[in-house]
Amino acid sequence: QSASDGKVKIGILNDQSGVYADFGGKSSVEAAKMAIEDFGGKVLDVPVELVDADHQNKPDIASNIARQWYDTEQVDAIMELTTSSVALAVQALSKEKKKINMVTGAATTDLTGKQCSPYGFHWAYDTHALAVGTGGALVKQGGDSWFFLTADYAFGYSLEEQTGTFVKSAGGNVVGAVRHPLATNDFSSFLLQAQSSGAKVIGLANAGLDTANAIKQAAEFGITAGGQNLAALLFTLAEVHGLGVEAAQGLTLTEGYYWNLDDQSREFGKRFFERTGKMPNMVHAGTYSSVMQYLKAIEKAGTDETEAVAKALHEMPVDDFFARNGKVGANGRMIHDMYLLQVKKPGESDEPWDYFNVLSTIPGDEAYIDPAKSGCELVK
Amino acid sequence: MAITAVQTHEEPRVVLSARGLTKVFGAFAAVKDVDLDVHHARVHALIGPNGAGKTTVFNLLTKFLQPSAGTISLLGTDITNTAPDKVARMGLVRSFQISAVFPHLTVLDNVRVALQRPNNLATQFWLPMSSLDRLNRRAEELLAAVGLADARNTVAADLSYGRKRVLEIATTLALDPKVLLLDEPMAGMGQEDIGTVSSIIRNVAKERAVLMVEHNLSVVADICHHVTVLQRGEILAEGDYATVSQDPRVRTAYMGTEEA
Amino acid sequence: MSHTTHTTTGIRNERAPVASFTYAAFLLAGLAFLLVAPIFFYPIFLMKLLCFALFACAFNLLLGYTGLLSFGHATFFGGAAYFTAHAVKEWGWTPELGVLLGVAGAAVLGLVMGFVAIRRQGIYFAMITLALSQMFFFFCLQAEFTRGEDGIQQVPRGHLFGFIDLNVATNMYYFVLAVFIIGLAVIWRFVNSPFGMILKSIRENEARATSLGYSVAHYKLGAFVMSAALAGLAGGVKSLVFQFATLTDVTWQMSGEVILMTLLGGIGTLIGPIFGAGLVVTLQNYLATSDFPVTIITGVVFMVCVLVFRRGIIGEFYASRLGRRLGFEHRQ
Amino acid sequence: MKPLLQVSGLNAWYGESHVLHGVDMTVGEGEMVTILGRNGVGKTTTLRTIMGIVRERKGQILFDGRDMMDVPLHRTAHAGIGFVPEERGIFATLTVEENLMLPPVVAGTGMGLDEIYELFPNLLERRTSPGTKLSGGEQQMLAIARILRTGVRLLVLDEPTEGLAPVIVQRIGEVLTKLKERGMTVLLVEQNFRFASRVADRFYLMEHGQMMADFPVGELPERMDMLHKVLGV
Amino acid sequence: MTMIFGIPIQAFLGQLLIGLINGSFYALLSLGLAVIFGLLRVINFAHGAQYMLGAFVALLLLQYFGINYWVALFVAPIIVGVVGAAIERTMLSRLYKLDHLYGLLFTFGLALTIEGTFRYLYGAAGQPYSVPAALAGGTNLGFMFLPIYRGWVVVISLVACIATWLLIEKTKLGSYLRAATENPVLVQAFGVNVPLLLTFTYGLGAALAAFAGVLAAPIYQVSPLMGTNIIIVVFAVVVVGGMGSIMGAIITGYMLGIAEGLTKVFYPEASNIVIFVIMAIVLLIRPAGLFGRDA
Ligand SMILES: Nc1ncnc2c1ncn2[C@@H]1O[C@H](COP(=O)(O)OP(=O)(O)OP(=O)(O)O)[C@@H](O)[C@H]1O
Ligand SMILES: Nc1ncnc2c1ncn2[C@@H]1O[C@H](COP(=O)(O)OP(=O)(O)OP(=O)(O)O)[C@@H](O)[C@H]1O
Ligand SMILES: [Mg+2]
Ligand SMILES: [Mg+2]
Repeated sequence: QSASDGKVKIGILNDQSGVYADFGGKSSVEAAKMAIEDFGGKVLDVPVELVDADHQNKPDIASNIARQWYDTEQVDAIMELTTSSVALAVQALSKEKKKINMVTGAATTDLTGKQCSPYGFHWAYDTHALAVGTGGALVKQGGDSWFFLTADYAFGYSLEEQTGTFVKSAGGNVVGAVRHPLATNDFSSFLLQAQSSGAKVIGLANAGLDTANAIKQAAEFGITAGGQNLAALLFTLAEVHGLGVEAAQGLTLTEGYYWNLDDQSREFGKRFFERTGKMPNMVHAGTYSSVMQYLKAIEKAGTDETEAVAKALHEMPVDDFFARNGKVGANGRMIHDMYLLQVKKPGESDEPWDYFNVLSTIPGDEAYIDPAKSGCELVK
Repeated sequence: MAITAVQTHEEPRVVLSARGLTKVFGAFAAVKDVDLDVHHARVHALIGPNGAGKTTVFNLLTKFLQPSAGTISLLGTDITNTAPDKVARMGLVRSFQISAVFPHLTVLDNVRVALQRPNNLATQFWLPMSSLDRLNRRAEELLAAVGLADARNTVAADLSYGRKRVLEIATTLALDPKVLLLDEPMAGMGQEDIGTVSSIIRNVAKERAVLMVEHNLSVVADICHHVTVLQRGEILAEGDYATVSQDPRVRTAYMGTEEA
Repeated sequence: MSHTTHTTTGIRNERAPVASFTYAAFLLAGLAFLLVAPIFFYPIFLMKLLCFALFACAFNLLLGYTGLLSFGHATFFGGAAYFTAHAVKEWGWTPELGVLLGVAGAAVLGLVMGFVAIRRQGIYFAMITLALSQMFFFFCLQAEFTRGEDGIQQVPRGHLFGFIDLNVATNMYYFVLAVFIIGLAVIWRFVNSPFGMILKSIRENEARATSLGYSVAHYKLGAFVMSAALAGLAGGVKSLVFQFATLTDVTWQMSGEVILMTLLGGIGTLIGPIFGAGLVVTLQNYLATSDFPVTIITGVVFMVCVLVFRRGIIGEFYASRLGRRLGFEHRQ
Repeated sequence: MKPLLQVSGLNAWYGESHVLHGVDMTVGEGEMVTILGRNGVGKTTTLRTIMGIVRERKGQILFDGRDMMDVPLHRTAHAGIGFVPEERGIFATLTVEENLMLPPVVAGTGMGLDEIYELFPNLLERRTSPGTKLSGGEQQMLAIARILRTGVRLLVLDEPTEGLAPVIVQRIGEVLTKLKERGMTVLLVEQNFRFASRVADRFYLMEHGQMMADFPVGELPERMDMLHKVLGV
Repeated sequence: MTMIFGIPIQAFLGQLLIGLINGSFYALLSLGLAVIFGLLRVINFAHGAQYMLGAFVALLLLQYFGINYWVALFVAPIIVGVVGAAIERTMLSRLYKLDHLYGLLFTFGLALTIEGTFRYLYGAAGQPYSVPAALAGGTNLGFMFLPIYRGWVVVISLVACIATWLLIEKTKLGSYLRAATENPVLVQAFGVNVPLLLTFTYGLGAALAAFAGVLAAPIYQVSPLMGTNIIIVVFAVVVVGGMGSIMGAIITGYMLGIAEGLTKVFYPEASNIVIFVIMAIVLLIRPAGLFGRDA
């Protein structure tokens, strides 16, 4: 038994020049390269090749490239897929073409819910896990009254709604919310409203620059100094680095990986740092992990044929520096532990990129939707 | 003597009239309480010193400006509150003091554009361009009449100033207006063109009313039946050229010592 | 009377017969090429290209022939994509009805946007359309039926007229090609019609056109709605080709792209935008897998085009020695 | 008389169209010269080329002995030439007074503001209103007045009487005569033959981008036949 | 507690003040746009990019040369202004004789290029720039906590706006600038070096944008994308004000900042489109804009 066409080819398709370029971007490609090298460069005695493309956040470009890869370039699997419109589009295509796709860059739970695919896998995080992590776990830490600053679009709503649910089920309450437009420059009006609500936690149900600006201005208006805590629902190491600990101190957030967690994760972090000049976030680490697992699955299946590899991926446990006690649900969701993290105070961090204290670990089964309840039709 | 030069075919009747026409710009009244009657088959001149308000009266009559007070009626219909393009469709067409052609269209196309509306060939986006060819004959007639036949395919921008003015008159005539308003049609024209245009105006006035602003007094004397003199926005004198030109107030305010 | 009147100032011939001949020859060759193209090229890529080419031509109808630079055409393109996708996916409409709904929707949007925007000219017009399309973007971002940043996914292509299966790639291709040709024919007729003539004259001298009795606003609005509807046609079909409709197509960057396509191909030339679209789409595809950052390249292409290459590919060709020998003329 | 402006073999183009075909002319110091000619023969172009506005040109232009061919447009005025264009060029966003004050003064010999207002009382009255809110004639006055302030030595006027009421035309005639008395040199393009014949010392007759004839005002009677033929006067 | 429109008067005043702060940025930016447009008839699409450049130059000056905020406030606009002037001289100036749309398209390309380059070099995530020590902290106004820095922004931008207005409306240079807008050839024939004037103008506009950028740096993240979103809003501001008018641009900037601020309280979902809605309404009622001269 061996690979069908004399090689195994993996495609990394993500945003390399747009707003999410830091979130995953070229560094994700680097992570995938590392995985292939670490695996030995070959599987089933055939070489493993890597291609990558910048989809510029346009689903049609992504879909075009994915088609071309599958149809004419013998690509066997596509990974990363930052931003949900692209991930959903490529997953639908992969399903049609019977090819494997593994998502680390997109957040929507639809990928393993209504729009799930037998060959699609969701690896690093999703909105549910973020909501459970930040919402549920933070209440246990004492943050039991919440006010949301929510980006006024579907992503924001679902974060707010899911987080609110966990806050309540953990015994907290939501005292209010204000919806701000996407790409707002100035948050002061909203922050004043949050301030006067008196909530202990201000939940930032937004992403990217919006979150960063909100955090920065919260510091300026003395909100954090006044005793309220900020909790960002989608924010990663890369962005904390951009914001600086000065402004971000005290912020809580949830990630699926932190480089300074233990020796294993530190080892990868250091190697990654040497190659890219920055420490990995969960998207980078997750991409490494997904590529690695994919190659292992091929080895186990003894072929790169899609059905067999997908079956192996579903069956194999995941245990690497990224995912401890990981397993893959029938809906394609890779279930692993998440971490509730808090940004250190400026004096506390003793080396560069050492930004977080781990507040708690959220077990995978709590963090992710039970596949049976995911709404995915593949789960009986 | 000048008047007898024109043959009138129809009875003169009022086609355009204004009552109490007033226009105030800020605190400055450019036109004050002007009454004006323009007759069919007559050439009516509006003269007066610079800044007297002649162009403003034109703008008011054609509704490019909204009067501050007063009423305007065209062919018995009140047009005081009508939009300018509507007024044009009702048959009141003007030329501009500063020349107005479609610079990148050929001379022929300039005229054809004007012919399209009266011939109901303006909104058809489903017909081919060649459907406009049936306008060619009329367009060429008009061009020939103003002496532009040789420039048929020249782009209007390439014409000299004087010939642009002539072209403008041709396009205006293409609309077959009932009332024609000409703002200094002879300005900047060479002597030979003045002759041509004078006779064109004289001709067209046989079947329509013409109101013109003109500083060239020999032209006024030559082709105008009736003269209104405006000064500081008000009517100073009215009558035929001979009467008006003898009025001492007109002489001091406008004509100076010059004879036509 | 001779065609060629020589004056000292300039000679503008009517288009010589040789031009219409070469034109026809080119057209036939192009058509023949498109008919067999799927054999040589990747069909989905061709379909995308045709959609964008039609979009660019629709845009050029407005810019090239009425001089109105709309910076909000993504609204019609992306809006129609949403309408079509929604009708087909949620209501189970047949593809042709879905596309027609997209066209109608785009026309209505065009009517509304046009009504506000044509009150100003030139650059103001551009800025107003930009602002209004930004409003529409925010609407799409928040509206329930667009599914936010996920987009409407897995849109079924369905059966054309109930019996031609569009899931078959060749069927889909010829459907797109037919739409493209119809769209182009409509544009060509529109431009070369009595109505088109009036549009041209309005662009030249608005006050004069008014004084000739044309209600300038209505003509402009007519052209705007027409252009919007055709852009909608392109957008609706595109949503079937890719089987999704997303926010990308309503962003102002998309409006910028269609301008680039038109500029690159040649503003005011009938087929220029097709080449422009082809180039941009190919470039984006190529850049996706190269190391060059896309925005920089796009920006530089824009600047270079405006500075030295203003007439666009086709415009430059018409103005070149060869082009003139073939009898084309081009006005800047 | 010492020549102030000497033009020889002047050619000029608008893009591909060749408009001036070797214009030769001289304007003496303190002289008033008028160019006559039918529409489109290139009178305006001659003036614009001398000013340096039309830059596709060949030939020689000497002003006060100085070669003007390589002088950039914005230095022409400083050399002492002032221009009143055919289309007047009044600035809409500037008030009448700002319009008046706009051209930089190039020599101390110009008129004062009071003197100008005395000459053109209309302008005084509408001093603070925006330039283009003036009537056509008022604009023409402003365009001439504007240059008188700067103290140029050669005044280049393109059809200054176009669209003016006869009284104003007379007044402009008087102004020009007065200016001449002060030693100002004037180069004029005029369609209004009656006006031109009253003020000018010498005439050039232009046809097809060249100067056809050149004669002083005294020879006017015997030239009338030719003028009639060429100009239709 | 006194209520106004259903919210406490304190909160109302607070939001009003915040609106004013926002308005300061709109005013500065639309002023620069209006200056460039008014005199060059170019819609400077790169205005957002130049705003971003201002912030970045301040940041880089700090990072590489240790130059502080106060110096950067003057040096960064000068640098950006000079760069702008160079671009005008070498490229933009070739476009004046063409349709104005080409200017818009050129600056659009310029904006893409500048933003793309910075995104390529510095990534899309923002970078921090701290508030200068002298302006750190805040005061309690009773109805709200006002960061001192924001107060400073309001004051200094007002000063900059008035100074620019005086320069253009009340000086000889200003009258050259305005005249050159209408008929550059003639102004040049009068003996004014118009090309130089235009270069200066573009530099001035770019410098104003950069000035706003430096002011913004301590408040927002210094990010390559910071200009992209604001520029479209500023376009709308300028349309509302009427482009011909410098003073109109300033006043409208402040007014719309406040309108937006208040919307954030009463109906936050609409706060990003409120300016566009106002624009549409103004256009329907007064097509020339609130202060526009040409209809
Ligand atoms: N839009 C306006 N705003 C303010 N004042 C104006 C406006 N239009 C014209 N005026 C003023 O109204 C007066 C009349 O101007 P108008 O153009 O009607 O004069 P005219 O009789 O046509 O003069 P001319 O023979 O010189 O063309 C002038 O004093 C002019 O300054
Ligand atoms: N900008 C231009 N581009 C091309 N051709 C032009 C341009 N301006 C003038 N011409 C042409 O150059 C020739 C001379 O024009 P010019 O304006 O000098 O004539 P003129 O003698 O002043 O006529 P008029 O008495 O009508 O003002 C004309 O044939 C005219 O069509
Ligand atoms: Mg007038
Ligand atoms: Mg002339």
